[in-house]
Amino acid sequence: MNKIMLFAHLRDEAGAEYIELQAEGKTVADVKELIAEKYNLTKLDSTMSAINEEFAEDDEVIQKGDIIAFIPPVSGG
Amino acid sequence: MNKIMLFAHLRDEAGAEYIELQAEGKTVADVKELIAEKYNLTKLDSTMSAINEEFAEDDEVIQKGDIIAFIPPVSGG
Amino acid sequence: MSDRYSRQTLFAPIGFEGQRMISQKHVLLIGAGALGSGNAEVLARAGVGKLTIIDRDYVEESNLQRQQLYTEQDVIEKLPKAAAAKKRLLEINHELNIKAVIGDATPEVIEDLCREVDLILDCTDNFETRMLINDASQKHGVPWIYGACVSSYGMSLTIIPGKTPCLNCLLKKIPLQGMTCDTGGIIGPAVQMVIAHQSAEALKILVEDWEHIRQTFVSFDLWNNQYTNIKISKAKDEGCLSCGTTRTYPYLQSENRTKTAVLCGRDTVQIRPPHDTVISLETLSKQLKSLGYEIKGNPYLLSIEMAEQRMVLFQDGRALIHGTKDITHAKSVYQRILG
Amino acid sequence: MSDRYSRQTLFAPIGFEGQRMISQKHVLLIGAGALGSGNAEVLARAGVGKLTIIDRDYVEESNLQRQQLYTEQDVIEKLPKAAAAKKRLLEINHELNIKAVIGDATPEVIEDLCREVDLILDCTDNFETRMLINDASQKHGVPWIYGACVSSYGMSLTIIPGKTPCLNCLLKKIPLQGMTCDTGGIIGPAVQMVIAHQSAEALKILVEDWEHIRQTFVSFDLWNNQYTNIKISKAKDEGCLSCGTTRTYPYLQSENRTKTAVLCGRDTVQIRPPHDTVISLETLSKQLKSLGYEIKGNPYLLSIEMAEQRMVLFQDGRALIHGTKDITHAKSVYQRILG
Repeated sequence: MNKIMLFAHLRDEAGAEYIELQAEGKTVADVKELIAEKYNLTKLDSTMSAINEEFAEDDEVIQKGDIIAFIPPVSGG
Repeated sequence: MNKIMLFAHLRDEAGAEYIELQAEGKTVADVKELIAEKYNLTKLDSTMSAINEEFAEDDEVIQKGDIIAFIPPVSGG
Repeated sequence: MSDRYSRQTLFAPIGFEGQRMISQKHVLLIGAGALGSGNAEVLARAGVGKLTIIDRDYVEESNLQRQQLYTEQDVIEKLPKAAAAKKRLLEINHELNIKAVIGDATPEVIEDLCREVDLILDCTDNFETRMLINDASQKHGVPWIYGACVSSYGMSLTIIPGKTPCLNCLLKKIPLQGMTCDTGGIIGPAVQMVIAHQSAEALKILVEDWEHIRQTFVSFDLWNNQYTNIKISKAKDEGCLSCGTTRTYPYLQSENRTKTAVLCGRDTVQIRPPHDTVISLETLSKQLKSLGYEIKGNPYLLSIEMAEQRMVLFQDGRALIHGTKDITHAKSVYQRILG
Repeated sequence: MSDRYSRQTLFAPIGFEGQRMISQKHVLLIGAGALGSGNAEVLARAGVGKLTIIDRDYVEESNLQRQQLYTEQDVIEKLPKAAAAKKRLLEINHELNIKAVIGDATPEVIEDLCREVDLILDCTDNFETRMLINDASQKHGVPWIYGACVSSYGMSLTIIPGKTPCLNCLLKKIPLQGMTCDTGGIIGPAVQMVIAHQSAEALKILVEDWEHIRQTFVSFDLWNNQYTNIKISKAKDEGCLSCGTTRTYPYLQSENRTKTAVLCGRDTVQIRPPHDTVISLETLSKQLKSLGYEIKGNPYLLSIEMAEQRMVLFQDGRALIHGTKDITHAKSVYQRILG
């Protein structure tokens, strides 16, 4: 299983700080699509992604036990 | 080996963010004594200790791989 | 005032030499809202040599909850933020050299200033200006510090040309509808937290302590007790048009900027985003309604009633701001909602 | 001012109901230095019902580098900090009910106020007062929030009687010579960071959102990019004399407090710590010399020249403060060096 950490509006939309998912072998983009559908998460296309606290591109492949984080950039200031 | 994280004046005195030490089986108090001598660290008696990000008493025994942190409380405000 | 900086020179990584450097540096602050006023105060108290502050808005009642340089009197006088900030900063530190620029942070204004500043602090409320700062920073070799917050959530990133990835490496394109304080609300502590991170990095840059620069994208949620550092060195993209091997600085080009036009004979400004886009009117409508805005709409457009203006927003991001002929103000209204 | 808190009521965990609660709460701020002035400003802007601010000092030039409510004019007028803070806070929010108490935070003063306040914010510079706050908090069932900073380092802990461990559980005794801003220096961003944490927790307590209270001891170093959360639930000690099953509230007892006495016929105050202690005069002397103090000494005592006083410090922690008859001021001088 993989832990998917959610921040900002994604956290509010999912109603949870993280979700668990079998993501091994999938790409970051796959996971985005999957959770967008399952949890009705929005604006994932402009959300930054990290694997194990390191920045990750959309085509990166997830390994067993990896922790993924989705961090939506915000505008306010 | 165990990693000993140092904060505030301890970090300055040791000249390093952390030190590595074989601390398995030793108590927190033992480690304090050891590093006080070896690195000339001061005021360790009033320093808070944590093992693996959890508060630890002086008599707690350190296990293999545990990460210890010494956090000196400061007064300024 | 010889004792003034004693507690700061006592701090070894600054010391007397660092203090001398701080006093000779020029910082450009873009935006004098919550982050702008807070960062300006920290830097003014720290004794920075010169501050240039750009802002296009005036002080409003709803600003007082979190924008730390302003008072009720500034609201009554409808003072421009840059001017109100300057007034208060000089009461704090009369030795400071402060330049208040009341207006829009256009490519021309920013590029001009890049020739004389040592650091740009991003305190804006929209990504268009941030991407513009990012390009200008790379073109002129000036470090900048991204900061943003909404609700109890915030983030920051330090960008040093030639050393770190840039914001365009990380985001690739301008995020549409990034959450703003006008759509998600904001609490003062989240503002303070971003200011703490931005101003700490600013001091490191001013004393040229490059090895202590934070190498991560930091984000936090104070209400939910989250704090995360993402390592970003891998994100550096040699194909990036802002900082890669072949650079076009896309966000300095006018075709990549929001277009505005006053509509003849009508008290209306038209705003067009630079690229084709599809806004989810349904989602936005729900969001704005829950915030108390009066919204009418159909599948093609939303009509949003505001205090002094009415905004009609089309699905492709085009908008009409009724009730003003002031382009800068209209853009400000638009970006407050759409980020 | 109906629009004033709109961005805060938009934040769902506060909302209109939370705003109403905030406006009916009374917060006691102990200390109006860097943390005190900053927290006061956040809470004033957030619309807290009543603020009581206790401080024994007046505004000095060296405060301006980081204490955000004060101006050069306050230094010239040598205004007491509590009074200067009140003046500025009313310019920001005239609806606020602010009580300024100019004097020492004694057990009597704090216990009296505990009967009417909803929260105590620790903004002091010494552990004696903190332990006193800790005991009063437990005795009267009032939450308090510890905060402290020095150099680029800081920490905070939220203490809810009956729910979390207390500071006495964690520290067991008063740390001697905790680093202070006068011995370690301090940068503004570290102050802002502690304020962000304290004021966020304060808002949670004011809106009674107990489940979001941070359950960790947080500490950070902004210059060295460290941030750590230590879980503390295990630290709850049933034998603790402040919060355990048998309580004596030791720090409310006069025998556990610093003793002061004006020496007859001499412009001198004597200060005695409550317990036998051994101060490393050699270490302290080195530290103070590197800070530019003029120090003389022998193995038994140090003589420290200050701007307006001379302090003679003995190995057992006893001190003579020459050049003043003001007990409160003398204690302030002593605790600034010894914490």
